[in-house]
Amino acid sequence: MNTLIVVDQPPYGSWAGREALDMVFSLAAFDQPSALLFVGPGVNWLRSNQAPSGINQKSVEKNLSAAPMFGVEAILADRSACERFGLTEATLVAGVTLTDSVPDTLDGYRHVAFAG
Amino acid sequence: MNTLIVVDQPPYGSWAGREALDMVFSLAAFDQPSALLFVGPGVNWLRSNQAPSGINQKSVEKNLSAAPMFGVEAILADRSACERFGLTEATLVAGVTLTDSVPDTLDGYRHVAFAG
Amino acid sequence: MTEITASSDTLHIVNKAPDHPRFGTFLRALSDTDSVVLIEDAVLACTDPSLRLPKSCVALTADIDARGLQDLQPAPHMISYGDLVRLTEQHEQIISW
Amino acid sequence: MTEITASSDTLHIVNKAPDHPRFGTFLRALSDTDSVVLIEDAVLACTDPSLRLPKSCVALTADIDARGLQDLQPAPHMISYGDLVRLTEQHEQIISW
Amino acid sequence: MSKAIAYTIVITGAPWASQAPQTALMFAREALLAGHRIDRVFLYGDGVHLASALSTPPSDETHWPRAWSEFLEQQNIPAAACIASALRRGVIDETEQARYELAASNLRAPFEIAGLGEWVEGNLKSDRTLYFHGSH
Amino acid sequence: MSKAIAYTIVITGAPWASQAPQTALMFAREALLAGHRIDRVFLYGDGVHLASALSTPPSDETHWPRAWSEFLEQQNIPAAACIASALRRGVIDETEQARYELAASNLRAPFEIAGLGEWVEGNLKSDRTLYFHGSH
Repeated sequence: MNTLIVVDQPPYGSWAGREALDMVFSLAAFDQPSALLFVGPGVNWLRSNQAPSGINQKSVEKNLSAAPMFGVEAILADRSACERFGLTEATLVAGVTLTDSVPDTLDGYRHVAFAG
Repeated sequence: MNTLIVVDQPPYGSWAGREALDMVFSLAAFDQPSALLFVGPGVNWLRSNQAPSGINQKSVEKNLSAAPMFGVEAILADRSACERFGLTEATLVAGVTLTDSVPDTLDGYRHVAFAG
Repeated sequence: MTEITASSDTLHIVNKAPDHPRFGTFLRALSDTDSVVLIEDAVLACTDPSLRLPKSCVALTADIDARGLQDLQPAPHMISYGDLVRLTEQHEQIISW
Repeated sequence: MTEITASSDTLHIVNKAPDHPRFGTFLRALSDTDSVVLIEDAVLACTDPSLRLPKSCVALTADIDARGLQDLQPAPHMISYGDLVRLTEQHEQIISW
Repeated sequence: MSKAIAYTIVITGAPWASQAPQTALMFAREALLAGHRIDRVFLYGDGVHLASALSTPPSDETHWPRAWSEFLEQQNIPAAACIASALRRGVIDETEQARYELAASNLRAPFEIAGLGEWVEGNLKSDRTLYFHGSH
Repeated sequence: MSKAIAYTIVITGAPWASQAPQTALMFAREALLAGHRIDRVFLYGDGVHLASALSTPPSDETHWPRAWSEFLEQQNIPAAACIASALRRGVIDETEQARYELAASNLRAPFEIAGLGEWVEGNLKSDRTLYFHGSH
């Protein structure tokens, strides 16, 4: 039963993205096939060189890079949203697969959920 | 020191509009000049015939109609937002003044605040 | 509401106001044959005929009434909470936006 | 940041992401001579040159860095929390969006 | 009627900040009336505030935490608040109170504190997992 | 430096749902460093969760309620949570615990419970009222 967790909130301003990550790691821990999809301003989670020490938060870059190792099958991102926020191959974290069709991506999963 | 409290959240889905009303009533209770401005989906607070018993909430229509009596100086609404949500003279609650320029309206107040 | 036949298409349950960014994401994710239920703030979408909502789109009566949209023209198709349960029976894939 | 002269214009402090409806309301409420500080999620507006932000618009360094926008071109004008305090000294009317 | 269906219900919106607990309760009542089963209710993110034992709305407003508690107890439905969400947001049971040496606990019965594993198990066991989010 | 300014700070965003308590604290510290005064801090709406005595984030995360408490106590700044917002959301002091016969209280010192009149007074007394909202 494959599950897609969708993140559409930008990083640091709210906790929704972190809580989405916890969901997908939890699925992976119980050996459930799962993937992450970043859309809208949510794609900003995927920018490299995040340095949140000035706002006293932890970066999620490390957690994201560990996702494949923990069994998360894919980190997907909406290409048009990446373009809108100026995210290029040079500024995206490693391991992200861009999708050209959000509807097609959603169709590939039995469960689709947001963290909030 | 006149204060404008702005409501941009639609009714019933969140508490922000009710908490904005509490703010303006509180100003009025302390004899501070104050007014309410509804913008964006917030204008939907101003539709007549709200019947929220089916969602177990109380209507704010009565509170709004009592606002002038309590000393709230004006209930303002962005005309373009009203048009967008299909609010006409026939469906607006009584006592609303439409504004054609939100910037001009904001300029008229020393304090401008949202409830959240 | 009349009887609904079983469907392998997606049921979208939308609770965000039409100007919320997630409402836009929902619209882009919609396929022609999907079913849509507007609940909570999303029923305000019924006031805007320019939104490209499918003809089969329905809205929760309790949320329509709460917001004073009972007499809207054209009238939205309205359903009860019980009808919403029946729609979730009929759809295996459900997305809550 | 260089010294700011006293101003009777409005200081807008914006913390919403650029696709948040309130960001649009803020843009419509903006007068030519107003000052703007982008904080929190609003610093993402610096990635979109098509947004009509005034030239004097500044962004909080800590929020820019957190989101990995240090090397953005064109580089936004950046300020510290201390600079933000100075801006609030200089403006009597402040709107937090 | 079609065959009975088992639901897991996830609530991520807080009372008095969203309509999620209200819509979810209306849905849950109708689901049982239609002959279906609710395997469990899981509170996540801001939704954990629904499990506060200290919420005290004005007496003329619906008391959503109490209404949910009564429904869960009457129907004997297990309900849990996610431990990570709940600890951050100050929703604490007696075990966590002892562990972290806090001055009080405030979890409303019959809600329990549990990990995301409860949610994963719900996804696997139930025919449908339904989410009720905040409006933001 | 220009003349000292007195601020009222209003926080409407909750910790772990928004950045508002963090930005507000950074601002408040810098304002004092610049020689200004903070007359009071007022928590409104979801912002009242900042006054929870039971918030327990992981030990490697900033504890915003504790950081705010320590700052307020060190600087002797009065701070209040709006009574209507706080009661609905389950943030309760001992007085309200007794009045409503609740099992516990969970208000973190030095926060107090007060009416919106505190906010109105802040507007009148301070040179500036600054709002720190949630991101939603």
